[in-house]
Amino acid sequence: MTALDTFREETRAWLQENCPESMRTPMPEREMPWGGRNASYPNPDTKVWMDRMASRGWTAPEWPAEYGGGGLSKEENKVLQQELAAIKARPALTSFGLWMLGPALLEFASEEQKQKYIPEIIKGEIRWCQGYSEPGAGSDLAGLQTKCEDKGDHYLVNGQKVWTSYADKCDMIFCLVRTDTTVKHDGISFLLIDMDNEGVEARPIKLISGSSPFCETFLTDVKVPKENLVGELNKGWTIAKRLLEHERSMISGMGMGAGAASMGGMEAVAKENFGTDGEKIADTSIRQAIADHKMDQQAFGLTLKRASAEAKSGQGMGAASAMFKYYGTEVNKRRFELLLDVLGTQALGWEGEGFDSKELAVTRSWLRSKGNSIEGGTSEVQLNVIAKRVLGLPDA
Amino acid sequence: MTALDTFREETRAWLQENCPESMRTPMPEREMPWGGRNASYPNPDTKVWMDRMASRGWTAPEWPAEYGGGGLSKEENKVLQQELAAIKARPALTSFGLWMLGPALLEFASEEQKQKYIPEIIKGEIRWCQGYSEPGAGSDLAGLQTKCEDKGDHYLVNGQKVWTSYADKCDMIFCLVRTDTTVKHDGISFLLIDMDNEGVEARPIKLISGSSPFCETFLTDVKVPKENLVGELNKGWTIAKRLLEHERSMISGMGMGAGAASMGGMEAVAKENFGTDGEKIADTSIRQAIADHKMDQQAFGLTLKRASAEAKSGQGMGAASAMFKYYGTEVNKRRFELLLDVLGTQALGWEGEGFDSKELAVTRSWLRSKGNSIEGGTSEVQLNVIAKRVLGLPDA
Amino acid sequence: MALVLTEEQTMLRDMAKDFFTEQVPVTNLRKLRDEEDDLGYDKEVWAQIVELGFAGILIPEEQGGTGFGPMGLGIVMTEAGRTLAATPLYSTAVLGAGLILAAGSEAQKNDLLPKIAGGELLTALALEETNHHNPANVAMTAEKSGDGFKLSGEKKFVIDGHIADKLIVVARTSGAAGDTQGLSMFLVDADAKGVSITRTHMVDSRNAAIISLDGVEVSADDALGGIGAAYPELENVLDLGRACIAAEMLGGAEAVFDTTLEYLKERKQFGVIIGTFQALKHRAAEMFCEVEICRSVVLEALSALDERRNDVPAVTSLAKARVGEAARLITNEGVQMHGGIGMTDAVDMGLYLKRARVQAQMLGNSNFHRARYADLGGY
Amino acid sequence: MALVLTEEQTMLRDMAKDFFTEQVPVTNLRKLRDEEDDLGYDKEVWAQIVELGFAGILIPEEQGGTGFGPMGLGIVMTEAGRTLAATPLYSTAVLGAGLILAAGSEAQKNDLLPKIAGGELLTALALEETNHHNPANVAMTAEKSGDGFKLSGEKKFVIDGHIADKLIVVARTSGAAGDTQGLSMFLVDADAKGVSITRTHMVDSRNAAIISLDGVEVSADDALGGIGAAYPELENVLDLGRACIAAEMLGGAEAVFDTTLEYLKERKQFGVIIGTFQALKHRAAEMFCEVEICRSVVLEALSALDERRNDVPAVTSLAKARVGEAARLITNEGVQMHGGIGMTDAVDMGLYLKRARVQAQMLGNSNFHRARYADLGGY
Repeated sequence: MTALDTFREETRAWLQENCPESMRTPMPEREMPWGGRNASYPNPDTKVWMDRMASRGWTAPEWPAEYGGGGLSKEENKVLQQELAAIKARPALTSFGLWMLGPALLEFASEEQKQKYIPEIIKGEIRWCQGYSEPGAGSDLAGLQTKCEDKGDHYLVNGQKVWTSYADKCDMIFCLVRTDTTVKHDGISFLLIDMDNEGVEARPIKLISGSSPFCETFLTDVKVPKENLVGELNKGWTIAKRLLEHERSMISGMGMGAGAASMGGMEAVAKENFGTDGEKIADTSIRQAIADHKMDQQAFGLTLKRASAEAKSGQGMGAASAMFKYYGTEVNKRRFELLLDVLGTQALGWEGEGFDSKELAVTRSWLRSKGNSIEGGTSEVQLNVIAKRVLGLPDA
Repeated sequence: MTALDTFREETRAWLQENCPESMRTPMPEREMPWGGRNASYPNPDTKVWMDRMASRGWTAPEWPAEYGGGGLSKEENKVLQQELAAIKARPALTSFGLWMLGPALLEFASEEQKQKYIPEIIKGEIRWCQGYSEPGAGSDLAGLQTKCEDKGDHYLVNGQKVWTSYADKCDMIFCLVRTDTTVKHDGISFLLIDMDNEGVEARPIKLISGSSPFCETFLTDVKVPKENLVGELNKGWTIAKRLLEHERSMISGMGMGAGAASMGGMEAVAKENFGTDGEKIADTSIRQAIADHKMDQQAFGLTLKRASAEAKSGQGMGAASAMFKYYGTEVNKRRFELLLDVLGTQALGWEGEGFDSKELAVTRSWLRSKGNSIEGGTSEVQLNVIAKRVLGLPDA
Repeated sequence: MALVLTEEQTMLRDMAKDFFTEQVPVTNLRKLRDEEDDLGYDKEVWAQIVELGFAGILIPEEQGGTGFGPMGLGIVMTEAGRTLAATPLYSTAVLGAGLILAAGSEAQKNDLLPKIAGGELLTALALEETNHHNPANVAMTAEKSGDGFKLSGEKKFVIDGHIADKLIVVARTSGAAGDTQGLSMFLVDADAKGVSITRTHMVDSRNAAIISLDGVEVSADDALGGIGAAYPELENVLDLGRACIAAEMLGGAEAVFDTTLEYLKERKQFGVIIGTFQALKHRAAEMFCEVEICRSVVLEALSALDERRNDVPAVTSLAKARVGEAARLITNEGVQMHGGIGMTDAVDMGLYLKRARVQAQMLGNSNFHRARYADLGGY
Repeated sequence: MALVLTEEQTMLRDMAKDFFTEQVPVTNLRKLRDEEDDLGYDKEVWAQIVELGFAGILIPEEQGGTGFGPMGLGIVMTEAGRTLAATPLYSTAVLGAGLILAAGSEAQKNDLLPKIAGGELLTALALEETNHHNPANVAMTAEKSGDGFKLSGEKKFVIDGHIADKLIVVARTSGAAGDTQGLSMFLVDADAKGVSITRTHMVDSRNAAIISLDGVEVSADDALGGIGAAYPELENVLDLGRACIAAEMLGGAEAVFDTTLEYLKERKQFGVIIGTFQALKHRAAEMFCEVEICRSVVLEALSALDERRNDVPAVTSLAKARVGEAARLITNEGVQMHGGIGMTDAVDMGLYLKRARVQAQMLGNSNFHRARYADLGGY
């Protein structure tokens, strides 16, 4: 029996004993384990499960044990994930600290900062949000203007962030701020700010699809201790770039499966709405449009698979993330437009009577899909990236 | 009876007497009355008709009588055209001299030049071609490099023109040449060159659709008399702009009716290829694609009509020619792609057995249609023009 | 063919534009929505519309209207569309007045048309029974009962159904769903016994209703037009409705295009105005072409209706389908080109996007009208 | 699933790429065309192809082939497509070898496959009878006559029909045009009595033939596969053919894309490289995405064939339709982005454009395959 087999047996046994039964059921959104100072636990098992996993560092299995991480090897982590999947365990902790900030701190932060923040993240004690975009800095993120002045014993921050997810529920924010106004990329720093500070205010943003986790975050004369700077002064862009790559790959995979799935697929919806001719959807042009779209989806899925196979074999498709972000979000938007055509007036409800929850979800998802080609780098930016980095087309 | 009525009666009588019977029949391409020094007349009536009409100046009805033109008013010319149409008379003279050069000479040339060239054009004695584009100057026409040096008693011209229609059959060419290399638009002059000169060579261009009237024209140490300069030195761009507007409006109307017309229309072709379900084309998706396309065509036709109605009522659509050039040529290209789908393999012949002449014409026209969105200003240039002149979007 | 407005029509347009811009801007719709207004329209605004003569714009002067005809009505709808004005114009001034004019008896005309023109009567057409427009696909029954009829069945997507005083109900006196024969129209009071009305909240913050009729009794006098023979007149008025929705959609598309163009000239990224980016320029130029094309087809459809031409069905299908697709493109581009703020509810792009999709489905989407256009073309 | 080439396959690709680039560049096709070559292919080149083992690439080693399977064949077709190589690969190495392998008796295999691999035998599939691909739509009759059959009818669009030594004729032994039952395949010598072959000159400067059979006598031994039961095996091999044409189209699209991209980096107008214009950049980026998508679907179709998976029909339809549309876009953009010179015969863009449209029609265009994909999806 190999060491890995032993690890698997021990893990299985531990999970069997420690994962509460209710944590092996599908997770409603309100039970998501975001953690944080003000976390509430509608299901107390959520907290139990989080604490038990955190105690072994398994909320961050591959992070170093010295900061409270699991210290597992890649192989061991794979085993852990397989065993978690086998019992359909919910995630013990969902957190921007785990996904985004932690890896950045491990790479760029000082020893003191790591000792302070990493364990908190692993235990889910602090809920983090990210403050990048600004009203005037969307696609051109590096054009950000949130001013950070050196006041001797502290920094003074003034400005506004947008698209800060869950800012109204978070304890701290990791931010890009401008520390030098005479240069662009080289005048940006990476700063950690406590949301309880005076002068920090988060307001939820309503989207065209309804309420959203996004906020506007206003920073007015916010005093920040100087030890909250991560990395060197004016070198924040390096950290930002690392984090953005990660974000882009998260979005391109987003929502690809949603839509008519809950209704048995677009084909089934079309059969119901247009009738059938034998097995076929009676309206041939709708049928062809659906086939055309499903081809795009299958082709895109195959391309994702191919990219991953190529990455494994070391061939690499090159700047593939821009292509996937672009193509994936555009296909997704087309899918919802088509679904609207198929569902007819039943896809046009907003709330209340006359529409079932699946239909209302389609409407909202259709509207939300419009944002996919904007957030995480617009389609236009992705095309620019492909043209420049992949195709080598020159700048003007 | 008004003067115009009298004119109509006289005209009708004169045409009745002077238009040869064979000139009232449809004109085969080889009998087109291009005129010129080396013209041949497979049908001798062509020459008779040309000479008779020229003798009255009616090959150029509205041009001043002092240069041999008809000297007619707009209203009289309208009457003349109606009477010509009534007897289905062929044009007496087809000529770039009439369409393009003549109006430019009347506006920009010296009195001597007018007296020399205008009568020749009206009589069809000289066949003209136009030399604008160069291999390196397509969309950027003003980037032309054909060098014209002042050698004291003559100009010396060196360079190459492309897309000179019928250059291999013409007597003279009107050309844009570079007379100042230190500036762009203000270094261009408008020059008339005899094709019989030493150093002038025209080679026909074969297109993807087969042979074409276009030529490459090489100018090598060509000596040109100084009196052949039209307008001021370095002011040729003004003349060129006037001529180009005219060319653009000619192309956007081009070939819109062609395609499946000879086969009874695309619908009839589709019925033949896909069968019918009652009156309907049996393949619904082809049917919808055809309807979609015919809607585009009808909508475009209505927009042309509206523009002309607005122009008459003085409202004006503004820079409309760019829109029509763009939209018209793109619709035309889509139409041929659709027609190929409908005709299947019968639209894929090149020559010889297995395809009838109508089918072969579709194939060639499909290929030729690809050039419509390039010649006379590419689609990209038209979009630039709309963005700048109509929408007022700023330059970078 | 009148592809250019007359002087009188131009004046009407300017008047309508001023009115909607100043009195019924988009904030009016936002207010109705955010205050969860029970009616979904503003009685004040409607009174002003009546005052301006727009409620009776189709109705001859002798019956209290202004008699501007379909072109005049379309002009007003375009301007209403520019500001997303939520009014009963479509349900009452277009469909209600249109159907009574087309099919009503003299008595019905003399009774009802002055009330519509005077703002005393709101109507709603209860036609659709499935998710997709199909005017012959009516299963609601009108059973002979004494001298009158008993109506039973369910209607959906009845625009302004919950505010109408009178419903115009399409029901079947014979035949089966799908037949064009056997359809009849009845005027039914909204508060008649057996009528139950459920307001639905649509994505465009406008409203529609589900209406069920359970043995509702109507007299023979309540029939609008001949029994069993409603289809031809209904179709004619539906074409009027289609042209008017196309006109309204055009107004929305124009507003989105104008706003987006302004934004392209204003918004800076990477230190430059984003309108200098050639890719956006070309897309803006393409939208411009689409708007121009849409103007032509809408004018043509309205002219055809004005002139009672034979090609009314074909050109209204052309207008509805062509503008529907253009509005889809333009509203999508409007959101995308505005970037992140285009996704927020604070900016109007989303409101136009939502309205455009509802308009696209009203009285037949592009797919329906492409098929109809082909049918009418004999292929 | 093998979406990445193995080392062996990569070597094969490199070998094929070198061969076609160096020995069969586009000038080879131009020469055949301009010299109005009677055969329409170059015997020298074919000899080299045979030498390299490509003619027998599907054929097992024991029968003289190289046994690389569908993936290997597709790889070679892609490279052939890049240079528009006019060879009998498709008619003989794909369809001929494929059909004999799938349906042939041991005797037929042992007789014919070594000849194909050895370059001694060219074949052509005589299937189509109408303007649009439809493998069941066969009216040609095969009437029982003694121990054999008599074939009568007309075939069109028979690729390489006039150079083939043996025709594989699909004829009907029972049923009516449209039935999948009752189809049979026969091996017919091109010079058999009653066969008349008319070469047609296609827009892509390749050739096809119209072939009429007037009571052509064949023996029972000439049947390829079971009498009346040819359809399933035929369809399997047609899927191989579809995947291989998709692969060839992909090669052409890649070549056009590469050439156009180079041109964008080179060509100057208005004093700048036109590849700096953002609108062209975005369109180039979109083409790049299309090429990548096409690579995936072609690899998937070939893998499915290699692995004899159940989803072969669906993924070959996916590949044929998806690459067909991408090739249409890319060849159109190739001409447009080259501007005027793209329209001249002197530049290769037009040759790729023409070839792409012929490939699009071979064994079913996008419309056909979208419908088939939907059928297979059960909707």
